[in-house]
Amino acid sequence: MSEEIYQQAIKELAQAAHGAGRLAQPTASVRLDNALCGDRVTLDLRSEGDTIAELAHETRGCLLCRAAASLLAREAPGKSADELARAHAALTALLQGDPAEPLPWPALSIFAPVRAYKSRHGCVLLPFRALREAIGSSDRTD
Amino acid sequence: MSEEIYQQAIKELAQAAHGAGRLAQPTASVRLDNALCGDRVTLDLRSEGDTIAELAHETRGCLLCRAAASLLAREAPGKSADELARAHAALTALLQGDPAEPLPWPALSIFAPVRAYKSRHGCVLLPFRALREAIGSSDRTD
Amino acid sequence: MSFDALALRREFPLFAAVPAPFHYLDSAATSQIHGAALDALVRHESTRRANVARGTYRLAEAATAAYEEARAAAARFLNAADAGEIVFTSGATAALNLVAGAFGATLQAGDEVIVSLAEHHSNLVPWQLLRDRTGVVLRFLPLAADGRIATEALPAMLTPRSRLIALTHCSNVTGALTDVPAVVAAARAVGARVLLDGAQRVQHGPVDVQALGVDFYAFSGHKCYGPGGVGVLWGRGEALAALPPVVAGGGMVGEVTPERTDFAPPPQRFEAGTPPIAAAVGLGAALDWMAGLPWPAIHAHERALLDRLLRGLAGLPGLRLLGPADAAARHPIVSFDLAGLHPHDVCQVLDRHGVALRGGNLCAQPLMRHFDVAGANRASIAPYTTAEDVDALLAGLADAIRVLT
Amino acid sequence: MSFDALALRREFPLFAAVPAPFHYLDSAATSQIHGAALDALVRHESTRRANVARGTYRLAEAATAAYEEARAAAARFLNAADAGEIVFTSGATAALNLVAGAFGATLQAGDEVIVSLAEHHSNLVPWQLLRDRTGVVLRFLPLAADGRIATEALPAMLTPRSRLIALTHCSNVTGALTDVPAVVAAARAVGARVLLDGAQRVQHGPVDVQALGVDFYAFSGHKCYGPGGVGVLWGRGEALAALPPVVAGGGMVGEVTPERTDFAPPPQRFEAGTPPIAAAVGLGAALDWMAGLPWPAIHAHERALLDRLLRGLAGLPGLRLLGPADAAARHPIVSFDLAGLHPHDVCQVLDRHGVALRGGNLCAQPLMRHFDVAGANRASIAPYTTAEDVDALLAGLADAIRVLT
Ligand SMILES: Cc1ncc(COP(=O)(O)O)c(C=O)c1O
Ligand SMILES: Cc1ncc(COP(=O)(O)O)c(C=O)c1O
Repeated sequence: MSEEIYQQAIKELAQAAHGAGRLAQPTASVRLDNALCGDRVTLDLRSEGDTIAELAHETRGCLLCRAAASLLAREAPGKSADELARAHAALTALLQGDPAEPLPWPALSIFAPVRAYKSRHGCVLLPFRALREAIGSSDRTD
Repeated sequence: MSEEIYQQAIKELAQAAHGAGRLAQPTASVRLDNALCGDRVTLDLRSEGDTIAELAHETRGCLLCRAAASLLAREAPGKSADELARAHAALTALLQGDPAEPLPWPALSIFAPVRAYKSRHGCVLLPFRALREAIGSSDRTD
Repeated sequence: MSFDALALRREFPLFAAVPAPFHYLDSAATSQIHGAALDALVRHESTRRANVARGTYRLAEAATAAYEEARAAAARFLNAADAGEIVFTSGATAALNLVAGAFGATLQAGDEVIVSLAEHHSNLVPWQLLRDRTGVVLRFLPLAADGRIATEALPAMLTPRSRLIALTHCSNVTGALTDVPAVVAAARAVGARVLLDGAQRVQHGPVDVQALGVDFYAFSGHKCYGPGGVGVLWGRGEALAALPPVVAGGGMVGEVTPERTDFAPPPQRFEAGTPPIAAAVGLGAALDWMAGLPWPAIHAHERALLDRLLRGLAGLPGLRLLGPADAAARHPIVSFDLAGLHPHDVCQVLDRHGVALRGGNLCAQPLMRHFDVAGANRASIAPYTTAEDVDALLAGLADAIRVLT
Repeated sequence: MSFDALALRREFPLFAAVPAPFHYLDSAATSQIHGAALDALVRHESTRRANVARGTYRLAEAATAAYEEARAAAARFLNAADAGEIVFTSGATAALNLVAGAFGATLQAGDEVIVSLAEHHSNLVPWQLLRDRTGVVLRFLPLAADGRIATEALPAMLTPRSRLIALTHCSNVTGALTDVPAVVAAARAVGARVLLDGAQRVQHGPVDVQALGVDFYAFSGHKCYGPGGVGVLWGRGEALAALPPVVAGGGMVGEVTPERTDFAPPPQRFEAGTPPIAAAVGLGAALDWMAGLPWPAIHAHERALLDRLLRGLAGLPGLRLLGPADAAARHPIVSFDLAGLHPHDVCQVLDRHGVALRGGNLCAQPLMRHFDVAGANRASIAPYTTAEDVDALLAGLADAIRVLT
C-alpha cells in the first residue's frame, strides 16, 4: 500500500467528479460544512424505498474531499442504506488504522495513506457524513 | 525604628478611635472602600474657608486603617488643606521607603514598619484618601 | 491505608522553592501546581506549540491532538458521557459567566434563576447582571444558621417559571457540601436545570456529573493542581447544544458573511479564539494525576487534619467558627473569627510564622453578612497539608492574640 | 546593522526540540514562545504561586507584585500613560469581545459601529452578535482591490450616530497596515472612538498607543512570543472608566448585596475571577525582551525575506498573490492561491518538506470572498525566520504543483 496520499487514483477521481451537480427532484438534500477547514458538500439524494436511486453533489473542498465525493457518487446508486452505512463504517475504521477485511468497496483503499494525518480525516469523511444525514432525513420524511 | 508593625502606639491609636462617629452638619462626606480587602471609611468634614474645622469618621477596617483614621482625626482639625496634602504625601513616601525628613507629623513614623508589606499600604492610606476626596468635593461645592 | 503527605509534597515544585518555615493553608484560593502539570505545560509550549484545529502540518496536528486529549482527560475526571461536552474556558468565573450569558439569553423576563446566599461572587454577580439586563428574577435560597444551604426550602420556592438553580457544590467559606440529590430532585419536578459551581470541590477528587444528575458544572484549573488561566465548563450534551454563543471569534463559526454567521456545534461554539492550549494540556495532566490518587486514604488524612484543626481552634479564647462545627459532609475548609480581630491583622501575624492564610470577605459578602462579620480568616487543607502545618497555624493564632490585643 | 536570526532562534526552546527539516512559517497563527517568557512562567508557578490582590502573606505579596509588574511591562510596551489602563484578558478575542460587550452596552439602537471587510472573525462576529442583540447598526468599510482597507471612504461613511470604528491594525491575511492617522482623524471629527485589533501587529515590535491616538487596543500573548491563554486590552483612562463590566465575579466588586453590587475601578472592573497570573508574568517577560530588540535591523531582515519570498512566488506558475504586491506599509504576512489548488492539499505537501504553513479561510471569510477564493495559503515571517525557511517553502510549492496536478 503506497504511503503517498495524492495517488493518481485520488487525483483522477477528484478530476472525474462523478455525480457533480444537483438533482432536479431530490427526496433529500443536505449541506454540510467542515467547520474547521471550510470545506462544504451539498448533496442531493433520490431514494426509492430503501435504495439510493440517484445521488449528486456540489463539493467545494480539497482533493481528498472531492475524491471521496466522487467515489461515493460512483458507488452509491443502486445500493441500500445499510450497504452505505457499512461503507462509511469501513472507511472510518480504515482511517483509524483498523481496516475491515475485505473492504466493502475495494476503491476505498486509496484513502489508507490519509490514516497518518488526523486533521484530514474530516475531509475524506465529509461526503459520507452528508449522505448519512440525507438518508436520515429522507427516512424521517418517508 | 522598630520593625514591629503592631506597636503599642498603633494599638492605642486604634483603640482611642479619635473622631469616631459622624458630624451633624458636614460640609462634605465621603465613603471610600478598599475594594481589595473590604475596609471602609465614611468620613465627614466641616471646613471653614481653607481650614478643617471638624472631622469625624466611621471606620471598618484593620488595626492599621483604624490607627490611621484615628491619627488623622486627632491631627487634622485646625490644619489647612495644604498641610493635610503634605502629610498625605509624606505618609505615602514613608511607605515607599523614601521618607521626607522631618515628617510633618512625627506620629506618622509609627507606620514605617508597614513599608515592607505592600498589600497593607492601602489600609494605612485609606483614611487619607477619603479626606483628600472630601476636601476636593467641598472645594467643588464652595 | 496509609498516605504519605510529605512524599506527595515533593511532587510540588513550590514546596522545594520556598524556604522554611512555610505552611501553605490557602489552597482554596489557589492550590499549588503539581510537577506533572507544569511539566506537561512546558513540554507543550517547547515542543508542540502551534495553533489548534486549523493547521495541517505535523506540529499543528500534535498540538491539536494534545489539546483534545486534555479534553478527554477532563471528561474522564468528571465522568462526562462525551469529551464533546467539555468546554475549555479561562477559569471557573469565565465558565459561570458563559452559562449566565448563554443560558440567560434563552430566558424571558419573569423567568427565575435561583442561587443561594452562600455563593462566591463569581456565581452571584453574573446573575445580578443578567437580572438587571433582562428582567429575569433572581431568587435566593436561605441558609441554616451554620451557613449550609437550606436546600429543604427549595421545593416551596420553585415555580413553573423556575429555569435554573445555580449553586456552589462546596462552599469556599465553610467547606460544606451542597445536598445535590435534593436540588436535582426539586429541579426535575419543575423542569429547571441545575448548574454546580465546582471550583472548591475539584481539588478533593474526581467528580461524577452523571451520578450527580446536574446539567452544568464549572471549575478552574488553578484550584486542582493545574496551571492558571484555564477552566472547564461541562454541559450535558443536549443542554449545551441548546445554548447560543456569547463570546465570538475565530474557531467557533461555520459560514461568515457580513450579514450573518452560523456557528459550529459545541464545544467549539463556546471556544472563540485561540484557547489556553498549553494550560489545558497541563490541566489534563493534573486531572490524570488526580485520578490515580488513593482518595479514600487522602480523605482520611484530610479528615484527621480537619479534626486536629477544629480541636485546636476550640481551645482559643474568643474563637468563633463560621460554619458547621463537625467534620461531616464538608471538605476541609475552615473559616473563623478570632476575638473580633481583623483578619488582615491576624494573617499578617501568621505570616511571621510562615503560615499562609487568607483573610477578608472571601468573595462571599452575603455569607459574611449572614454570619454578621465583615470578614473572616480561612484555613484550607489539601492532600499535601501536614499536621505541622496545622500546629503552626494554631501556634500562630495564639501569638496573634498576644500581638494584636 | 546586522542581525543574526540563527542566534535568535537559539533563544526559542521549540527550535531545539523539533528535528530538521523544520521551517516554521506560521507565526501569524501563533508565534513560538521565547525562553525568557517560558522561564518566567515556570518560575512564577513554581516559586511564587498564590492568588493575587487578596492575600497578605509574603507569597501572595510576591505573586501580586509580579502580576502588577507584568501590567507595567505591557504599559511600557504600548507606551500607555498608566499601568492602570492595561486589562489582562485571556486573549485578543476575549479583549475584543470585552469591548463589544462593554462599549456595546453604552450604545443605543441606531448607533453605528464601523468595521471593515478585512477583519478577522474575532473583530467581526462579536459586533454581529451586538447588532443582532441591540439594533446597533454595523457598517463595513470597503476594500481596495489588493485588500487594503479603503480608509479614504471613511469620512463619507461617518454620521453623528457613528460611535466606534473597530479595525485591524495589521491584516492577518495580507500583512497590510491600516492607515491609522486617517482613521483617527475621521473618528475625531464625529466624536467616535477607535479600537485597533493589534493581534498581528505586536509580534513586529513595540506599539505607541498614545502616538496612534486610538482609544482601545487588543492583542494576544501567544502571537508575540509569550504564553498562550493571556491577552491585553488597553483602554485610554477615561474610555475604560466609562465602560460597565461585562464579566463578573471575584476581584472586581466593591460592596455586594443580594440586591445590588458596585464595581471596582478599572482595570480590576474588567478582570473578574482569578486572572491568568503566570501567563501574564510570562507575557511581561516576552514584552520586556521585545522592547530590547534591535527593531530597525529586524525589520530590515524581515523585509529582505519578504522580498525574497515575493520574488520567488512570482516565478511559480499559476500563483496569485492576495494582497499588495509590494513590500511597503505591511508586515511580512503573505497569502496566495497556487494554481487553484486547495490550500490544505498544498500545506500537506509542504509538510513533507518540513514547511509549516497555514491554509484555509484564515478566519477572514469576507476577505476571502473579496478575493473570490474559498481559502488561501499563508506564509508569515518573524524575526527568527531565515532565508533557508523561505527557500524551503519555494521548493515545496514547486513540488506541490508536481504532486497535486
Ligand atoms: C466557590 C468558588 N466559585 C468560583 C470561584 C472562582 O474561581 P476563579 O477565580 O478561578 O475563576 C472560586 C474561587 O475563588 C470559588 O471558591
Ligand atoms: C487580526 C487578528 N485578530 C484577532 C485574532 C484573535 O486572536 P486570538 O485567537 O489569540 O484570540 C487573530 C488571531 O488569529 C488575528 O490574526
